[in-house]
Amino acid sequence: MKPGDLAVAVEDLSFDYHGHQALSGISFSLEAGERVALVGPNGAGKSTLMLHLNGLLMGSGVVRIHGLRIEKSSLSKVRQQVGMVFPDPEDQLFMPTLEEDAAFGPLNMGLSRQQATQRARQALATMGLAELGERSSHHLSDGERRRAAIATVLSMEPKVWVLDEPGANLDPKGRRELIAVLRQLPGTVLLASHDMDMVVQVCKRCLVLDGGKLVAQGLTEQVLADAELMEQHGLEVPLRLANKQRSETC
Amino acid sequence: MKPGDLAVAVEDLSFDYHGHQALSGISFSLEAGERVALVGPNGAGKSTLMLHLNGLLMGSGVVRIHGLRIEKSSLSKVRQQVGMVFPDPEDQLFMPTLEEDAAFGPLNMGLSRQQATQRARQALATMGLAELGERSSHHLSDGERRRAAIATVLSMEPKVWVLDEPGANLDPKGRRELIAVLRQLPGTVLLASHDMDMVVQVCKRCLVLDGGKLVAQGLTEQVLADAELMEQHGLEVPLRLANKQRSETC
Amino acid sequence: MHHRTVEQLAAGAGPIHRLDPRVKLVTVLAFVVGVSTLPVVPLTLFLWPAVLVLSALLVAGLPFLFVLSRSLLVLPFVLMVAMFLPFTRGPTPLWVLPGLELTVYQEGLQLSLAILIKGALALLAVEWLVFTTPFHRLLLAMRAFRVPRVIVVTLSFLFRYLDLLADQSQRVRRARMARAPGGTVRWRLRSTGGMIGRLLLRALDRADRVHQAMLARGFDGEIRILSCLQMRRVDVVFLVGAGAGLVAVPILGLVAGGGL
Amino acid sequence: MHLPDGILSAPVWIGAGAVTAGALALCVRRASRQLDEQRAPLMGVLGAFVFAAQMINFPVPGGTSGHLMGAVLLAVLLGPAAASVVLFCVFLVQSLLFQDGGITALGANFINMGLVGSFGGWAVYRLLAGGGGQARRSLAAFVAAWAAVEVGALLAALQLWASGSAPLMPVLWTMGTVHAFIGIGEGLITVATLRFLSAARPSLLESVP
Repeated sequence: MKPGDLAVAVEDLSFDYHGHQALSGISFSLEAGERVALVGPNGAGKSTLMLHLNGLLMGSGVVRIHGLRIEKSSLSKVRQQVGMVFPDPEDQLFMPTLEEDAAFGPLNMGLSRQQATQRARQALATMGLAELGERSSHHLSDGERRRAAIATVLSMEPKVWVLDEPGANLDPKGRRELIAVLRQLPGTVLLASHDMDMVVQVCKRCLVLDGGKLVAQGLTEQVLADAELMEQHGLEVPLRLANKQRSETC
Repeated sequence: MKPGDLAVAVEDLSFDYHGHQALSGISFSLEAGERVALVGPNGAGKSTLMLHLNGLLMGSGVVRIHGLRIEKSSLSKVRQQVGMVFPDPEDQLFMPTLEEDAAFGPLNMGLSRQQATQRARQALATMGLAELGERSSHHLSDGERRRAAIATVLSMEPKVWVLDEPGANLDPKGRRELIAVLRQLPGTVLLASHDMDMVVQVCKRCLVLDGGKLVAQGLTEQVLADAELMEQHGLEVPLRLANKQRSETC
Repeated sequence: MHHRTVEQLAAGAGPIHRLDPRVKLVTVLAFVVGVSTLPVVPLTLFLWPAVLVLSALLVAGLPFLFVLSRSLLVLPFVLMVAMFLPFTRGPTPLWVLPGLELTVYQEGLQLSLAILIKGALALLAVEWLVFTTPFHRLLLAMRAFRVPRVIVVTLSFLFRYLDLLADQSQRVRRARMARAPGGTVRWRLRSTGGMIGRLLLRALDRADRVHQAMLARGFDGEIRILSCLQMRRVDVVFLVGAGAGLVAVPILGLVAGGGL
Repeated sequence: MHLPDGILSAPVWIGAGAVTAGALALCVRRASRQLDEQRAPLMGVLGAFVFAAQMINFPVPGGTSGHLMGAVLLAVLLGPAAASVVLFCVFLVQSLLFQDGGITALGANFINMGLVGSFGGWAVYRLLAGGGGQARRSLAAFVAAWAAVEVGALLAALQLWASGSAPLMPVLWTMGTVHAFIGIGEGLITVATLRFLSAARPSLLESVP
């Protein structure tokens, strides 16, 4: 397969953080349109890996986004293609109003004010926040804030989505809404989450990271159902899969 | 039953927050040694209710801890008996080292330095942090930090534990360890959590709060299995219970 | 916190709320400068500015009593500083406090009253401004007036993260209170240092994460925004009207100062 | 101790305003160079931190309760120029949104509580701390923070006197005494915070520009 067919291609990526080997020899790829999960215990290096996918960190090795190699000169192009959603939405909503937040990316991409406004409004509307454009983020509920953070990226119309723990601190309703949103994101998706049941519902394929190394990958239903593997890496078999096995044996 | 037999007795508690009725007419009680969950959507008033249980907030109505009514004059006694664990462990760890953090409560209770140090070390050891007493909480993993926050309360040997979302942001392993810790806490426990499966594993009884009102209470397995009730209050039937029903029908 | 009330009021949609923030900012600055430079006597000089600011507050539809009560904030300071004046600035004695051998002088009393009135009027004008203008609109006005970008950007982030950090601070204080029914001074100090220190570390981490989130969306050092200000006819009309009203303030001052 | 509008005479507040404008222009240029635009959020978030830190009270010997003003702390962390810019923004927000301090008095307030603390306090700290150990640095921080508060208060007193709003000796004496106590609180909190930081993240205090 030509590398151009891949949305994300990571080859032998290593990263050293203050003398600590945070990532070592990571290689994997995502096909365009795939939805893939990244799981692993805290401190496994998931966030570090994700920051490499739009050049916020740069280690040794090669990362390509739709064939374009990430390096200093390609950064601004890469960042138009890769949308990052961070664990704490408050970090991502830094402008005075939601509409300004959602327009921040488009304006940096060089769109005109008018185009940016349109993109921002559309993204907010898609996330069910059409009425709240003039609000500041601290008047939102946790679930709204989470969707607003996604809208700020959606407005850039990225081809690749990288989401780091987007489900943290949501109540069951907010979590359900988020899962519905994640299942409908356009493009390629890489999702890091501790919520194994969310992973099962959103991602077909799954990468397991531990100690900075890729220790397993494969179909979510198979990888996460492997009780021994999960135990070994401080994870757990999601109840949804445990159920299934039980129903099958019963 | 005499009120003295109850660990926590709340009678007709209401609280008005800037003209918004945050709690209205709440009454319930916990028997000594009980483990009870408090569930409800974000904004239901769970945290507000919990802050009333050691007098950090005071609304109208009566709250008694082991028969002692919470009022200005009884605050210091109440706070020795009621241990609070807050959602963000960072809020709770503010001393330069973990050992000092764990000794903070005991010293404030008037124990000697020697006694306080002993209590602190014991609490850290119980939480599996014996080796880390000299560290600052900044250098801990999320799971360790969570257990450290619990150790700072454990060292006060409270009779009643009030825990607000202690499972937020933990990875599956940290979550499992936390569940084990929660099941072994000495004394009476009130646990607020969005993690319905954690609730099922820790608490026999359960209170449902929504819009500042107590809308249901009863055995966890019954209350949380009530799909209609859960739906109505933005919650969801935990998979563990859904399983059970399925196995029963199958 | 108080600034949440400010924000709520500022989010209103009355005619004054909709005025161009540049017009409001200039008007208030001119008013405050004018009032601060008015001479002290006669006190009747302050009648006209008082009428101006009170009617502006009425037109804006702000909760009158709340606004007035906020303006009493000047009292403690002025009382503390200006309490000496009536007894020390002469020469015209008004009366002698019986039993204390203290003479109250007319000039001193007038001066302290004038200070009080000036402070209160300026406060009312500032309240009118911030209670009818969302903070980010004020920042747009500052941008338009070429306030250095570092300052505008700093103000913007300051306001954005004020609540968040204030909430954090409140939660830390609560967590301490929950475990600290008593405590020695030394102990309290050590914990205060820890609380503030940790708050600072968290703020620094927050700044790093926000910066990353900005970079991820293509930030290149320039903050681009959608909003732009446009003068409408009503803004010009207001500016002219307010200007005419304000010109009267220094003229009155000159007239009185020159003894005409 | 934020001076309100109306208490300073025109020559005094205009003079102070001019000094502020000049100093600020230099600080802005230096701060923009030091913390290039790439770190735009840092100064704003630290400004918010000053508000949050001021909510944490500490009882001062003498009956009042002090809170951190933070000028010396910020200057030690960011360098005096960037600290001054942050403090100016803090005072501006305090006078606009909290009606604490006047608009015409902004210049005087910034000099008394911002410039004196960030440049003066920082210089005192540097001078006394030298390359010394923990104890010496703590002493230096205490003296710097105390002196910043005291000198700022005396300056305010002089401005009031020059404005004809207060007689010289009583106002010097009152402001001086009250702030000698407040300064103790400021000094103690500054030291306690720096000690915590040097334990928790020593790299912070080594990289001072």
